[in-house]
Amino acid sequence: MRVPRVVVDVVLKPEISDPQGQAVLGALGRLGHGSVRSVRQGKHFVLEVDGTPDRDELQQIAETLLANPVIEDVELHLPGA
Amino acid sequence: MRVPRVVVDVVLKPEISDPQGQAVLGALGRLGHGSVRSVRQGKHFVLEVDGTPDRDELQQIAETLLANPVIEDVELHLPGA
Amino acid sequence: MITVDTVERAVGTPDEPQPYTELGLKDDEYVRIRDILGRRPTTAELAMYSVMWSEHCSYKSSKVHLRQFGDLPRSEALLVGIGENAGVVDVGDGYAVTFKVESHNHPSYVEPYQGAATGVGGIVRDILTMGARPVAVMDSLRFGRADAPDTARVLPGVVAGVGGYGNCLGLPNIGGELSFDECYAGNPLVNALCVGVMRHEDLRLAKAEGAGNRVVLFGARTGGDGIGGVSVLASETFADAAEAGLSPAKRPSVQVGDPFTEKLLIEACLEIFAAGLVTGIQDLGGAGLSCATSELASAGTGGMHVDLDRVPLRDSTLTPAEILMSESQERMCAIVEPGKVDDFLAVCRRWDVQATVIGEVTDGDRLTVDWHGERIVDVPPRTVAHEGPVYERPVQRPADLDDLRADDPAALPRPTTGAELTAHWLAVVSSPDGADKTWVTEQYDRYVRGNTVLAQPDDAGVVRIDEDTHRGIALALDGNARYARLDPYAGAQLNLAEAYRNVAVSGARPLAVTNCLNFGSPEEPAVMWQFAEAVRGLADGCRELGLPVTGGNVSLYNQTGDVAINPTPVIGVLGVHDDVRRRVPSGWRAAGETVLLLGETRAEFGGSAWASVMHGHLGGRPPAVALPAEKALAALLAGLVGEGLVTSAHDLSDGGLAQALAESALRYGTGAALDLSAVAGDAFTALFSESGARAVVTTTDPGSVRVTADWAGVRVTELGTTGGDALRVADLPELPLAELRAAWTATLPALFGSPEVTVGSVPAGTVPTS
Amino acid sequence: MRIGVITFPGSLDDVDAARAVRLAGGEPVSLWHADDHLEDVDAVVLPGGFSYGDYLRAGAIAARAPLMHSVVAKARSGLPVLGICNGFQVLCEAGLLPGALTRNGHLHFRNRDQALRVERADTAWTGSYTAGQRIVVPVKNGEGRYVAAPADLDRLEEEGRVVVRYVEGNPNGSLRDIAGVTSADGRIVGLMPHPEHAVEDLTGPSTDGLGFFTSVLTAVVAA
Ligand SMILES: Nc1ncnc2c1ncn2[C@@H]1O[C@H](COP(=O)(O)OP(=O)(O)O)[C@@H](O)[C@H]1O
Ligand SMILES: [Mg+2]
Repeated sequence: MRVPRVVVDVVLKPEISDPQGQAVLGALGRLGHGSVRSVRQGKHFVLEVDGTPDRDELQQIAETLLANPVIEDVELHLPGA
Repeated sequence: MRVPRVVVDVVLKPEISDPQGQAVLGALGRLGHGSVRSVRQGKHFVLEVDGTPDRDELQQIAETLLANPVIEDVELHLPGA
Repeated sequence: MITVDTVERAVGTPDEPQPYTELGLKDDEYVRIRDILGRRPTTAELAMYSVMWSEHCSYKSSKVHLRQFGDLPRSEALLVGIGENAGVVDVGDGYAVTFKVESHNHPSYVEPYQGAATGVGGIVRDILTMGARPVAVMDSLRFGRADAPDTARVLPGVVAGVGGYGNCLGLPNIGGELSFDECYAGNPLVNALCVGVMRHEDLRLAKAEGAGNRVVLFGARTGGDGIGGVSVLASETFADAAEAGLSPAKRPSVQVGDPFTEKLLIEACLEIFAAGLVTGIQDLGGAGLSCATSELASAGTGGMHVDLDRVPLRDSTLTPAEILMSESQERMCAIVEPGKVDDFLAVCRRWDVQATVIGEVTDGDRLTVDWHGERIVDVPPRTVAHEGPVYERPVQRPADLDDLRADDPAALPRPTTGAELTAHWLAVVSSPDGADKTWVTEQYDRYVRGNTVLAQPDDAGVVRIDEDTHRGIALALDGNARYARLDPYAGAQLNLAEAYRNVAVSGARPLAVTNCLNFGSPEEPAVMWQFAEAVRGLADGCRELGLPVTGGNVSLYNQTGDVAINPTPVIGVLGVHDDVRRRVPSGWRAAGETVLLLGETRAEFGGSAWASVMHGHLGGRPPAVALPAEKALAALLAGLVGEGLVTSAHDLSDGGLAQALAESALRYGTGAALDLSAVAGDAFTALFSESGARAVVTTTDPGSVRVTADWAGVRVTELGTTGGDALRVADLPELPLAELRAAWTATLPALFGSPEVTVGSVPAGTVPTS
Repeated sequence: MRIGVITFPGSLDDVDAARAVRLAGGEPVSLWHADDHLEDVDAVVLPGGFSYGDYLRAGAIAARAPLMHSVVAKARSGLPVLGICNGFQVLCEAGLLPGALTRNGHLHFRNRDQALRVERADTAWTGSYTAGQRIVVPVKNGEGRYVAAPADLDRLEEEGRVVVRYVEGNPNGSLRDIAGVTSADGRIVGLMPHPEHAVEDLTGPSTDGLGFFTSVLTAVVAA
């Protein structure tokens, strides 16, 4: 049986500055990839869950543990959703 | 006009150990979220590109700059794909 | 459509209601602004006045007290005193040193990693602004109870933030403090110090002179950072924008640090200084552009014009008022002669630092700001920067002080048997305040730049500043808040004395003082009394020790609910080493050396570590302040170290002799056989009293040390001889170093050891990790 | 003997590396990442630090700097190159050395005085040591955990390309306690510990690190 995989992407809130993304953008420019206009860098979590994933529980995990709600937003991707 | 957004997820190859994911898993266990069986942590990039994204160029960016092929795999998500 | 509130509009709409209360201005302050301008302020002007007249920027409650520092006798070493970004002292051979400590308490509670990181970033820019190369940092940290869940949230993030930023800048961390007390539960203290070195001729001041000179903004782009609290302005100005379907981004109250950009800023600035390309320079810290432009103009000839549209933005929805208030990090503002602008910009390009001419110095005495060709600010800059409100706040001795002082620790049960004494010894040494701090310090780079001669766990940080002459500096940072709670006047002096002593035991000559005064609400007369007493104590203490106060920082409103923190004056002392090769460490290296205690031991337990650890007790009187004795001890130590008569020296402070002996033995794993009976009438007093003006030294020539000490009028008590792998104290069970070390090192890892605790407190965007 | 020390944006221990070269008797030459061509130098040191903030991956962006093209080309034909900490990360990212440096197992930056065993005393950078010698130099990193696929690790061991190994405790979880590795020809060496911080009694835990910088002077003469 396949174990359900839940993906959580954590991204900086749009108003928060992102030095990491800036550094990548700068490198892309120097390497000749001028068509990339902006880069934001976040975290990507892949969780394997026993049984049927419980959306509320996962949402809570994502918002309280995986992300820092002061500066980050989360996107939860449940399997088959 | 909306600028096309390209998402690149970078994940550690399965054989590379992931202390960050382990740490999250440990914390989840202690907080009573026993149903989560494994956690892997990767990076999530959101790129805004001028014009139509060029898949080959983006694939190259993803594989040679955003990820280190020695330890990481990439997943490229083009808009509308 | 965005309605911009221009000067013209302000003149035409004198009665338009303005949200000044929400911005923290009092009725009379608002009236004063109207009087100064002869009309109502524009929204942008209101923004500027409100941030610049805040407690944080204007020192309106503390100013009347801080004047005492300026009244201290002028020291020969002092090149620049209070009032500039940081004070500057002459350390000899044409070198000048600038140093300052600053708080970032509240931001570190909200977002520990970023709050602490940007605290380091801010103080480093202050030092850079003086023309100096920053060469080291220190941090003084205070948290709630060590075992409180919230401390487990805040502390790891703060430590990672201090380390993350400082390490990435390439500044060695050479010391600091870590302590815990319930009173900091909702209000941790994060104070960061930076020290910089320059040649005398490199000194730069923050002023704008020479009409026609350009105003250059350089470094990071401006975003909405740090203005979350004043979103009232955004909503106001954007009423129309919202109708038009443009929604302004939410304004974050948290600032995110970018140490990489700051490192580039440092290198670019130093190159710019070396090439003589600036006439004045100012960092952007609290109050951002409002502060930098008004301070530069006010300190100079007075006139400046800025075209705000030229400011490079990260967020195009920012309103002019927000741009003026933004606290985006890693930015600087320079005054550059027109003929040097190209060279200036070229240096910035080389370092990948964005730089933009945003205005110029003008004749006259107005600071004017335009936005899309319309005038939105027209003010006398002095009224914004230097002539803000000043309050003489009421002071009142805290009602509970007499009871607190009457609650003397003499009444507490004491250990009597040897076994009990050893048990208390272990307990004090392994308490969170006494325990090994490696858990924290190993997250900091202490080696970078290759000039660190001493760092934690030694008493002072020592940095070489010249590889040929071996000239160097020593720094210590101390702030015992228990003493200050019992007596803020004496407490400030005791902290001063401790930092002074710490610098002296390294062999350095103490030269100058900085301070960060962390207190509760100034609107509370009892807190204001504590503040006034501490400042008076510090000023009197500095006068007695002959040291200038070169600068510092005041942090008020540190409280949880309506309970203020213990008054916490953190004092930094800078000393100079003519030859750092003579420094001595705090630990014992070799067997067979004589262990001596310098100074008098009296039965003093008020505010002691023993009372706190063993009884959770705070009461009585702090140890007597003995500044003449401190002076004599420091002079003696300088002499002993200079002549190579001692092989180690360690000062006594919290935890008294018990703590000092344990630390000296554990440093290099050398034990000792000791008899403490000549120290005091009883072993308890010998071990746990916290009398000041004391140090433990080791020597191979006790006779000469005795003679020198007698001559200096410092009492010498022989304690025994180094050697072996245990502390063997007469009448006490032997304390094997292995057991002592196990207890001492286990505490912090047991509390914070699991790496999981940092997950979630380290944000995605900003984790430099290598 | 001219030893180049490259400064990337965010390099921090470049002054220290230059000092170590000088104390060893060499002439340090500062090199700038954005230059196209390597000056005439006899060897190159890539110093520690946080190039480009290490925001993407440690060393990733610096490895693509203009000057690195010429470093890679000359290294392939035998120019001695030493990468220290961030420099090691850059060399791995540039493909000059195998494996990768990842986030420390305990997730903290860690600075401590570290005991190492010199496994190979016949590379361009370790000739002044004897094989099996124990030395103490500082480590300080947050992404110092050396990883490679098991087969690659086996091959490195077989070929004797592990130059230094952590002893008396592994500070970051590096596989097989690997602290530094070398290229097949022994001319390129990368290590996480900082020998340039152990060159003076006054400022380091030992002077054990000086050997790296004296070694290359001999190696260049011999070559
Ligand atoms: N506790 C203090 N003791 C002495 N000087 C102080 C103290 N607090 C602030 N100052 C001085 O007041 C001036 C203004 O302080 P501050 O606004 O914090 O400076 P900046 O904005 O440059 O950091 C500085 O010169 C600072 O050194
Ligand atoms: Mg300043």
